Amino acid sequence: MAWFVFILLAVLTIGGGLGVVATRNVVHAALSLLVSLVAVAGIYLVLFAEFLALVQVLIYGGAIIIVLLFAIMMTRNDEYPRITDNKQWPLAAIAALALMGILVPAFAINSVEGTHSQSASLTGIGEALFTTWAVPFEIASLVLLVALIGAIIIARSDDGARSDDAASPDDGDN
Amino acid sequence: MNDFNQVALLLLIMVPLAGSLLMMFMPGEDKKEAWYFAIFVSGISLALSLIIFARYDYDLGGFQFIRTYEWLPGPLDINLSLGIDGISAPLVLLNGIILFGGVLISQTIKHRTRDFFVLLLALSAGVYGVFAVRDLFFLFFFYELAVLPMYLLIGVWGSSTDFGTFLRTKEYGAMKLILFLVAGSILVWVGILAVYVEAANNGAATFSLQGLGVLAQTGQFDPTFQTWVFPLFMVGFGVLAGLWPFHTWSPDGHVAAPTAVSMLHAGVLMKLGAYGIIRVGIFLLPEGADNWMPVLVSLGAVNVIYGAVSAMSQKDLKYIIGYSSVSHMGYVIIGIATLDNVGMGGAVLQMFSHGVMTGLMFLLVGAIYHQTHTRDIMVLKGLVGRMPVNSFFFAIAGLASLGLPGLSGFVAEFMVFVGAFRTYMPLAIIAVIGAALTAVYILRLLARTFLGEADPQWPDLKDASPIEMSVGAAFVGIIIFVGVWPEPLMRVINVGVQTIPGV
Amino acid sequence: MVDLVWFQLLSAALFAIGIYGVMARRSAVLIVMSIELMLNAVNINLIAAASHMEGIGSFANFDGQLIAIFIITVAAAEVGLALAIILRMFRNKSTVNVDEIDLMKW
Amino acid sequence: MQWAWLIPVFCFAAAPVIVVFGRYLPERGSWLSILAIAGGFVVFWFVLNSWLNADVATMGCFISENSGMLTCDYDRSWFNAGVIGAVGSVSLHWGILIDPLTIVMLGLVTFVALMVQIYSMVYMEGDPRFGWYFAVHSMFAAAMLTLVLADNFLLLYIAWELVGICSYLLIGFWHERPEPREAAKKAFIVTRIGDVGLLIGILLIWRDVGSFGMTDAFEAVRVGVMTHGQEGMSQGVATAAALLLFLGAMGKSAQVPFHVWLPDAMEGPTPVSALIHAATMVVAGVYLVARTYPIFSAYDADPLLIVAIVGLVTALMAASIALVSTDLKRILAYSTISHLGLMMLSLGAFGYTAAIFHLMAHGFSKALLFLGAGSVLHSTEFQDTGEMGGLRKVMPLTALVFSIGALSLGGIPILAGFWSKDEILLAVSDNRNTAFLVMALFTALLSALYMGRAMFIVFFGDLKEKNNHAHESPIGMTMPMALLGVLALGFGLISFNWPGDFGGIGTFVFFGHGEEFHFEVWLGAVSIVLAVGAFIFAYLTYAKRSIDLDYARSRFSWILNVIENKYYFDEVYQWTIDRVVLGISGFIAYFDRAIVNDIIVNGPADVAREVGIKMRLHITGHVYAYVLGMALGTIGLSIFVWLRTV
Repeated sequence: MAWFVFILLAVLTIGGGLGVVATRNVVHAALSLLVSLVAVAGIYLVLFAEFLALVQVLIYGGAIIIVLLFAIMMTRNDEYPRITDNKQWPLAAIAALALMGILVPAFAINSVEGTHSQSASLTGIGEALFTTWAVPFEIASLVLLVALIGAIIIARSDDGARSDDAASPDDGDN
Repeated sequence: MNDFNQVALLLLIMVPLAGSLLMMFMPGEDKKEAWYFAIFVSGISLALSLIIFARYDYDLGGFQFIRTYEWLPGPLDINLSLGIDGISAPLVLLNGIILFGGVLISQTIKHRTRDFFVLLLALSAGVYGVFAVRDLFFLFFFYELAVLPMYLLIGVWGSSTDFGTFLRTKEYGAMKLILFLVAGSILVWVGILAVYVEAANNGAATFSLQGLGVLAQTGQFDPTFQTWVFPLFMVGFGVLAGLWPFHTWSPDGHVAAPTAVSMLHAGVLMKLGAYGIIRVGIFLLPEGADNWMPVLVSLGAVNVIYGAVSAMSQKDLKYIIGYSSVSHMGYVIIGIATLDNVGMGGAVLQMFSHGVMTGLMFLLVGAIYHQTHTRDIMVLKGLVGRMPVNSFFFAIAGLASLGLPGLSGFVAEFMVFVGAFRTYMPLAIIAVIGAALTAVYILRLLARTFLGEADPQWPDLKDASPIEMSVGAAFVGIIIFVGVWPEPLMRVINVGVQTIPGV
Repeated sequence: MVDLVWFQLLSAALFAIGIYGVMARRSAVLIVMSIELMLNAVNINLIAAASHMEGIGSFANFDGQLIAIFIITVAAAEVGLALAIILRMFRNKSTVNVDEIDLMKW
Repeated sequence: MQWAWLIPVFCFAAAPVIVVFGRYLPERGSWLSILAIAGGFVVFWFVLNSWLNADVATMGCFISENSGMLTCDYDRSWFNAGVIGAVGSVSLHWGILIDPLTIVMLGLVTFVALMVQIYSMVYMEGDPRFGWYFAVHSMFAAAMLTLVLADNFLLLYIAWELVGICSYLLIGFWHERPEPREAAKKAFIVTRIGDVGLLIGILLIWRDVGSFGMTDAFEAVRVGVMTHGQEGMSQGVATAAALLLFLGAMGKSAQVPFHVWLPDAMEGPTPVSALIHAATMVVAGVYLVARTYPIFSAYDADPLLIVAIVGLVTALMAASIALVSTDLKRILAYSTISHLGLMMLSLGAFGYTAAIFHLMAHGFSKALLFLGAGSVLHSTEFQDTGEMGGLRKVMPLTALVFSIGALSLGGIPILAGFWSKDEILLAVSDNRNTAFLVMALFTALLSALYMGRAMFIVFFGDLKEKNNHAHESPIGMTMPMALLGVLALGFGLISFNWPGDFGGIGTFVFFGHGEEFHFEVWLGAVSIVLAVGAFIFAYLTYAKRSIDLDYARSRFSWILNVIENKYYFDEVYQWTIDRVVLGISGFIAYFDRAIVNDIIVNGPADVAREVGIKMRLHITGHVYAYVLGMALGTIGLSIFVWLRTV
């Protein structure tokens, strides 16, 4: 039974990933990304990491995809929605395959058989988070804060009133 | 006065260095004040070098005025150990004379005078340092201090000349000079490190020449190591000494340099290279020196002939003198390469006498250029009519450089020939022929530019100014004194040359 | 049970797709998406490894998952910033195509 | 005798004093210079007197085994290179050597210099650089005297160079005009080439003998000869050294290949030519060969054969040119070269005494002739013999004195020239084969011919109207000429062996052993006939114009113009200088600038710049290109690591 679910989810993830990479339409790409991320959450469930799956769906599904869509909306220009690859794509494909060629044998050769995944108790995670991993936890919160402020400053339009007509191409004065 | 001996050498180096640092705080715009202060500082340094030369006890010989200041004891064992012997004493005196003469005649520098003298004094402090220090690290340190100001001195205060077919801007001259000298010093630095490591392997890890000298004497450095490392020093210092294939920077540097810098460059800087070969190359690596001497001697002979012949068809006064110093440095190199105490003594005397001679020539060419603004011998004619004293001094310097007996050039060249005849006869014959060639271009220069009726082109040529006349007279006096009675100088040089291993 | 190897292969595949996406896509937004893919690939690998290892006492297999959590937080921060930069880029050059942004050209 | 070194020191001291204080001294220092040389002349008499009554016992004197003459050597250390006593250290000495050869030369130089300086007091009147002339004149005299006195090769070489530089300054005295400048430069460079040979010879001897002293060198040669080259100087070295020294002598004494500078040196003032190019400097070469005769005559003396040949060729060639040249001073210059050739020939033919005797006789007569030419030039302002004629009516005394000199060098009996030339012919007939003798007689004939020609053209024949304003030269010029005339007349007499202990010049100056004077009757007769015949022929053709030479000129026209162009030596030298020497130096200068400088030096700089330009192309600015680079990098790295681990 687990095999079947795993195969299904794996196919979904790879399909979503290919979708992001191959579609002509930006919004389709965003949606296929959503599909892929949800499939990944499923895989976490197969691995009995329920909390992670929850977090995955919540943050990726909920927040990041939405922000991406906003970004797509704000950067619409004349050639939207048709987007193409740049002239380097064959080389990129070869490089990606080469990388696969390296990773797959690496994993295959020294694979560990006979293990099985067990579930990890939520209390254990919470406890570990606030004892051994307390410092990284604090630093992570700092990172988020910095990212937040940075994003605001960068994205702030200089003269406030002009942000309504973002699409006009001649608005390159700032 | 024994404690004066202790502190003499440190004073010798520190006076010009401190002088140049102090001058930085002086207000820049006043021309005369900077010049007066520079004269004051160089006067003290000349007095110091005279006293040191006088107090050098030639019967005792060896290193005197020894004083060691701890700097980095530890495993590196680098300390500022000062001391001069028979070879460096006359060269210290030479540097004092040329510096004082150079500073005196550079009152014509109008543009940023203060900085000019700051750099000049720093340069001469470096030269004093190289001659007075007995530690490899500090020798290299002062060697760099002596070489680097040249770039700014030529680049800022130099003069570009257009020769029609090719252009020699001062930037080109300065850049080429520095690139050559730094390349040479890199080779030297590699050599120094090699010697240090080899010394470390043999137990006595030290930078001090004295310590390394003991190692060299007792044969601790194995011959193959020496034969590999000696060419590093030979070529590294040879670049500065104007060794044949690496000589092209010197004439170009001369053409672009202002008078005082040319005087110091040809008068003292080129001797640094030759001194380096003796002090570091031959002292530390005697066997290495022996195997490489035939190469050095033949290069020296090429230097002599090549310099003389190419000087013959030059059109610019400074080019002719530049190539003639390349040719005269050839004698020094041959003298060193003979490893024979008469030849080596001749080489050191030639360094001294050539320094004074070329210094005088550049002084006079500077005076001529200052008034006529051209150095092309095709244009200059009949200067004796309006500049009799100047022409007389130039004639003396020219005749000294062509080796007229009774002047210092002859004594030095004769000793080099005597030494060379004993060791490499055929090359000595080539060097003697080179001496004859010198006569051709010197006389061609004298006859063309100085003799003949006064040239209407410059009606108002004034003769040498009182300062130039006094400095010129002093230099001529030295040339004649050393030529007629070289004994006081030779006593000191003989003792110094005696201590060189393998002589 | 599904062996660890398969999860690793899956993450390798996803990672390769992500790399291709970054190198091949012209629009900056898609590049950010591909980066998200790559990060998720890493997460899968981590969590798979964590859950397949026998724990030593109770703390054993949490490290993988905890690191995954931190990766997710960083990824979130990174997306925020990346899109802010893309916005600024769009404002300046009114285009999002990466191959037209070559100000650093020699 | 030890004070002989005072002679040069007087003049050395006078020179700088004149230069510095010339303006304040009376007559701008000329008196000081004359006083100095007069003092030298007086000391010479003391030296002669003290040498005559010196013997082996006196301090520093010994009979030298080589020359057999009593020589006294006084030596003082100059400076030493290398600590005394250390191996390979050399100590260099000043020193003087007095022997008959030196005394004879001292007498000649001091006397002629004195006469010429008095003469030039008047001749150079009103010249702007009057003081400088006398300063260099006394410097020259000092250098020449040091050369004659020197006892070691080093001092000889120093004096040799100083003489060269003084002749450069004197020839180029009127340096406003370009000709004197070029002539001076040519003189110095040609003699300098000879000096190179001399220096190499000296160093060669030093290398073999170990010291610069002449007595040591002669000793080494003598030992070498005795032991057939085992120790002392071997034959090879001796011959090589002799030839190199002869090279130096050829440069100074204007022998064939190096003679081109002497005729051009006539650009200098005439008194200069009288002193330098007649009596003193040019004979320095002959003096050098005479002084180092032991080295020349060691082993089978083949260097002397070369000396003889060179001397003969020079004598013949110069005599022929003198016969056709029109400028009075050029005639005298070529006649000097010819007579120098004769002296070398006589040295080459073991005629040591004859050579020195002829050197003296020629010195006095030629100085006399030059002073005569000077007074002619002084009053008529031109040198070309074509302009002159019948000057004896206007300048009787000069004419008389000039004729004495001409007759003496022509070889007319009772005059000095005859005896010395006769001695040379005697030596040549004894020691060399007859071809030499015939050619020597032919040269004697030619010299009589051109002397007669010069005399008759200038002073006989009809006086041209433009010369009638010419006046006899003042007493200051005629008095020295008269004195020299007396000597030219009476000097021959010292060759006989007079009663008392003086047995003729042969017993005074000799090499090996002195021999009395004996007169070879047939040789004397032949030379008298030749000389008198030549003079009569000259009288007929040039004074009376009865024999015209047009026919002869047309027949031998091509020989004539070869001789007239001085055998094209000047053209050949000029061609080699322009093509070869300047060509090479031009090429090397170009080579130095173009190859060594632009390629070897600037080359790497340009290469570095090119590489720099190519390298920066990979910065394309596109982000994805960099990511590709990174990806490929990681792949490569991992493969590399994987390969190393497997």
